[in-house]
Amino acid sequence: MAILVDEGTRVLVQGITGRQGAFHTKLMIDYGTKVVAGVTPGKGGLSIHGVPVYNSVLSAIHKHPEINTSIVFVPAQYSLDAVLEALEAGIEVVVVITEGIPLRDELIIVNKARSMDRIIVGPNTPGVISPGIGKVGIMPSQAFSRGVVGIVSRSGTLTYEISMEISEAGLGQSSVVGIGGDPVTGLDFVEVYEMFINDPATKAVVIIGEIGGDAEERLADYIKRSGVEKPTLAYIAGMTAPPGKRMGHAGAIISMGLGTWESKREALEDAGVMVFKAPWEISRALLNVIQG
Amino acid sequence: MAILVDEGTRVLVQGITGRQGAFHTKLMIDYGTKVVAGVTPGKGGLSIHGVPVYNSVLSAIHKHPEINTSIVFVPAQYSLDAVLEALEAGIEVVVVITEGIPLRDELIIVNKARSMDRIIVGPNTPGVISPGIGKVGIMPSQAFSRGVVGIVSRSGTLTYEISMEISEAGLGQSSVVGIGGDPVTGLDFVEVYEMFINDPATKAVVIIGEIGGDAEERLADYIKRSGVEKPTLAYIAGMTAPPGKRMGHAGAIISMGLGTWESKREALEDAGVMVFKAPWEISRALLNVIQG
Amino acid sequence: MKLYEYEAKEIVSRYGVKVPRGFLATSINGVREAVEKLGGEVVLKSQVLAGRRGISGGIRFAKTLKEAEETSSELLKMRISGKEVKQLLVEERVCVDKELYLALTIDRSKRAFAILASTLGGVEVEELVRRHPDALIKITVDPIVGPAPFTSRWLTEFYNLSKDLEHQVMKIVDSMWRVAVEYDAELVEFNPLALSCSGELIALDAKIIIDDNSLYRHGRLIDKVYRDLSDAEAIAKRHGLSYVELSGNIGIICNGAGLTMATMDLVKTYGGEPANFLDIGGGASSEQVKEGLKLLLTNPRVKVVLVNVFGGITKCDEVAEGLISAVSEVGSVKPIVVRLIGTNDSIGRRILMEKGVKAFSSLREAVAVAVELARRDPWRS
Amino acid sequence: MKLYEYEAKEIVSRYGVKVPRGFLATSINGVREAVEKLGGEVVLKSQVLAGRRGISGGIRFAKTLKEAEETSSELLKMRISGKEVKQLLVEERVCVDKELYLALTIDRSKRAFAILASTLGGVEVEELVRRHPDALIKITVDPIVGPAPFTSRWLTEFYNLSKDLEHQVMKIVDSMWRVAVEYDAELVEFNPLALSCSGELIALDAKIIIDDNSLYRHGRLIDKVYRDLSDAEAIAKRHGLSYVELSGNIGIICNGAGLTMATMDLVKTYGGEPANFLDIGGGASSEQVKEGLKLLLTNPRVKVVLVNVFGGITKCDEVAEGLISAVSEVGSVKPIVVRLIGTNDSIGRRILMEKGVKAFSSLREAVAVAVELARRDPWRS
Repeated sequence: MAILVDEGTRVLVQGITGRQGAFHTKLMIDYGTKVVAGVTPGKGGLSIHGVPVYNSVLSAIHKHPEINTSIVFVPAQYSLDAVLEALEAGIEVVVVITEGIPLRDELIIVNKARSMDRIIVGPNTPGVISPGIGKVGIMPSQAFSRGVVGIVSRSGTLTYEISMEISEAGLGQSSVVGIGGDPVTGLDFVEVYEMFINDPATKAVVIIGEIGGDAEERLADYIKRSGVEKPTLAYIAGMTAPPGKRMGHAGAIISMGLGTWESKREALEDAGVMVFKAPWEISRALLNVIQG
Repeated sequence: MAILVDEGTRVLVQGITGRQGAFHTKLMIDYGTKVVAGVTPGKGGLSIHGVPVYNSVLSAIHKHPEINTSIVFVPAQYSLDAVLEALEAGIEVVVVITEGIPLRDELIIVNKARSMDRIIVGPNTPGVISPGIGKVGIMPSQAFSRGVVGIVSRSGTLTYEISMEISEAGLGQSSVVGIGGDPVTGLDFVEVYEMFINDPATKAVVIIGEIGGDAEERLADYIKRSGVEKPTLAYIAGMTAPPGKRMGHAGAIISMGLGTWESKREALEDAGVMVFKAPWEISRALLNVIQG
Repeated sequence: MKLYEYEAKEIVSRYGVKVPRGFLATSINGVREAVEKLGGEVVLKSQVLAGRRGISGGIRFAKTLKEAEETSSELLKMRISGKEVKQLLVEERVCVDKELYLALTIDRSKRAFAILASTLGGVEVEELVRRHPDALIKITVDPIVGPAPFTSRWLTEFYNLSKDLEHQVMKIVDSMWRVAVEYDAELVEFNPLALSCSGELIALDAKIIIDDNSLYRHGRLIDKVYRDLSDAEAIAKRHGLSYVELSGNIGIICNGAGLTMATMDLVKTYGGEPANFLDIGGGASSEQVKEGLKLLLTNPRVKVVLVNVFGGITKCDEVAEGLISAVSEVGSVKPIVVRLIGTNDSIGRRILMEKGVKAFSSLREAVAVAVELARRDPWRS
Repeated sequence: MKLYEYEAKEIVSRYGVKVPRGFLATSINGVREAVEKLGGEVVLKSQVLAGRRGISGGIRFAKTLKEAEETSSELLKMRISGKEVKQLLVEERVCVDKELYLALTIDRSKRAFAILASTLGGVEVEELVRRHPDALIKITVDPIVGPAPFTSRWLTEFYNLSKDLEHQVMKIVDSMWRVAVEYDAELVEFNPLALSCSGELIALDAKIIIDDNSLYRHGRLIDKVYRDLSDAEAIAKRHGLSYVELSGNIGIICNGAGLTMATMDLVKTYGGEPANFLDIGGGASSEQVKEGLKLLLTNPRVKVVLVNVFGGITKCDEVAEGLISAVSEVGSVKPIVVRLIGTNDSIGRRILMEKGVKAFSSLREAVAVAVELARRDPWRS
């Protein structure tokens, strides 16, 4: 078992002829992901690493009705259109890698997907990997190995860092999901966490949060209210970040006094989540928790 | 048990000082419904049949946090605002009696409520009655009696007609829900039908449809796919309605060749629903079905 | 409310949709002027608010001025679906490569506006939907964004047009959306939308239906509501009654749309023919009832009137009063079969009984009697 | 991107929000002209893109021209949160009855814009949110409708204003929404929004933050992005690097926002003080790495640089190349602690080793060494 990406995942790459799109198409295929088609308007008929390219999601879906997932690499100013197109074509999971999408566009796509009961992962996410099964994303495969820890994160490289430690500790990951670094995201911590709770392959969950917003606080609230009991560990980045400054991610900003590291740590600990101050402490603690 | 209106229902009347609002507030109270507050902007401080009036839903909810349901009598041009206000105030079920709301306004409120996981009944509905428990609507109470038949309908008086027959047959109703006569409605047949399926007090369901749109066809499709087994009977009005003409209800129009009586009858019968040609045949058939 | 073709074309062309050059004419003289201004071959299009104008012979071509005059003189004497042809739209004839169907309308099940397109332009949409569903595509429009750019990519592909037309398609779709939003239209339809021989997309026909419920916010349109109604329909509308004329001889008055339709259907099931749909609505006054009944009593086709009222907000005594005064005002001797039940029904029945009218409480009986009365030979009864 | 108060006021007043009469001045002469035009008492407001202007003494009143001249000469020499005061907004002093807080911003959890209001105007918003949450109200804005009429009813009630101000409130809220939509603002804030003695709602202060990601569609604004950046920030931005200056002495370069923050936090946890946040992003070129490192090497406050790269799309050899060329270009002797892991890390380490730099693979070791190096007395090491 795994979440979001599993054996049935069939992938469409939107923006497949771009530098990033083509590069990661190759890496996804190399990892064993079933990439069945790509789209770049005006480039229909080409083939990228053996994957046929179409002019529209409509014609791609028409030829490959098995597509259920799309990964979006198109530039920020075209992402609104690309995601609306994927949703209209009936695609269930849309992973939006693109960084720098205007907030108003994000609000539109994210709310639309929710009202249609579809899933957007991201925007500004490294994607999703279910080690050994497939990846719909851009993360370096070598940091991951098949295992029992579910990871949900707002970050990219920090996630690879922690995942690698977990891999080296021999535990591995069931699935790793980047919810994205923007202020507004399709999936949030709560929703991915719920998926992990319901996934029997996941024995423990690691939350990788950061300052800004209240996604971690809402997760804490959910854990408290629902009383779920899967071991949950967290690392929150940004303890030393000053207020009012964006720390790389559009969403990583303490504004109006909200979204501080301290507030997140308190909320999570209050909900029974172990919060660690160094990334490498997570894998050790996991070993204790899982192997007793 | 009952659906939508039960012992816990606490009602706010929006537009309580209008002729209709005031009149039906009295009738709802007489029926035993817990009407706790009313709103008419600018009329705060008044009292209508003993119900305190507020200037805004905000102040009504502030004073009466137990409110969970609202009934809207405000004129069509103010309904968009009134419903948005009710939703923003956190009200869970909004019953919109008002007829003649512009379609674009309806699309907005209906989609918004759905994305917030709230319920709109209507617009252009007689409301909901759970006989013996309460009513949030304008239907004449004497046509209903507590019992085992769930009714969901696009019509008003035709529903009273059929309900009365069912009452006279000694079966009575668990709940009766008007989904509304407009082309776009908050709840549709499928959703109310599902509620009845899950309601142990409901032994059989009666569908009262009419020409126009595909709400009945979608219900038929749902029944077929889900394979539910509660006895279901239907009456569809408009067998003799000509195409292209609105028959009283904004939604009752055969357009683009869709929404004919024949198409609805076929779809429902194909899904195993008994479709009758005279309203009075329903109660007789129900007696057979329920009492064997 | 439907707009005339020429009105719809005027609106959409203001929003950037290309339409054929044309002029409205109400007389042969007007047609002559138009033809002279246009030059060359013309199309004469009857302006009536009814479908099937083409099949009914209401749209004709003319190669010469003389032909145009002759044809328009015929057209101006025609009736289409019962409506007199009073106005003609005289248009240049466009050289057409391909005829397409394009509409923006409500998708009820998705609770959203949707673009509906077909490669089979010029075909009645009812036929498209029923017989050629595979030649149709539906694309939902996001209410905040409007038609997103992919919409025109999809349509261009689906229509099998060359990619350089994408921009024209986008412009048309965008215009339709703006018209729908700004006019509260529930339908904006181009059938056919033509690809001209010179590679332009031109709306050869245009149809706009405005949402009646929104008319209060469209001052200039609201006056037009009555213009295409029959006298009876106009009277009904003015009194807040819902009225639709049918072809039978049993007049029907009820309260509530569903009950009215059901009563019509029962009449039919019992072998009768309904003459109309007349819904007095909820809580009707005796005045409204009176006006409603008068409409039916003065309709020469109506032989019997069947009144079916389930009192709720509507009070049966008010209904009875209204019925009595209508009969006395009109002085009619047509039989009236009344079924009254619900709020104040016993008072209502008493009022009627005093005038010698028996009111039924059983719907079934009332219908049976009405149908029976309508069946009797008037010269014998 | 933050706009200056005078820019924000110019925008919102175009959308119908009342602001005090005022003029921008960059010199004492300018102030004099402004005071003469305004007449009477004035407010002198330092135009810097930093909060806490009031507390820092950057906002002053003056009763006479002389006082205004003296005060502005002081202000024009000031620094607020490290920013030079170069411009003053000279405004008429408004007689104020009540000070309110009103903002339009993103509610992340509701994924929507929301109006935020408080009766405690003039208080720092951070304090409002944390200490007086009960004096705050939040109202979601529907993305299609914008602020619905109930919004102004609620605000008027909540502010405890008289009902005849509802119309003014609606107008302000509506303007905020239009500004947010048309300028892609993520914040439009009036703090305080004043009820003047003459019963008008006036925005005494105005703040607008534009969503940086949307700047490509706001041609006129995009040029302003660099104007308030320090030299280092401007260089970073131009090279596509995310850079934030902090007050410590350990320079930090990493790839990825989360990893960069985590590295800062670890430095702090190990007893050091980060000098900056510098994220080279994903797939950085050696050129970008070089420019990033140069920024830190040329910053006199930086004593040690800690480089932490987890190669994925980013290639460790590219990083190593960039590091080497930066050092040779700047000719710096500051110690650089490097941790490289992931894609091509062995090549990267080899490149560094050739120049005598040892790269760690353990993050913990790298942090510990960097902190230790920063702690050493420079005169002794």
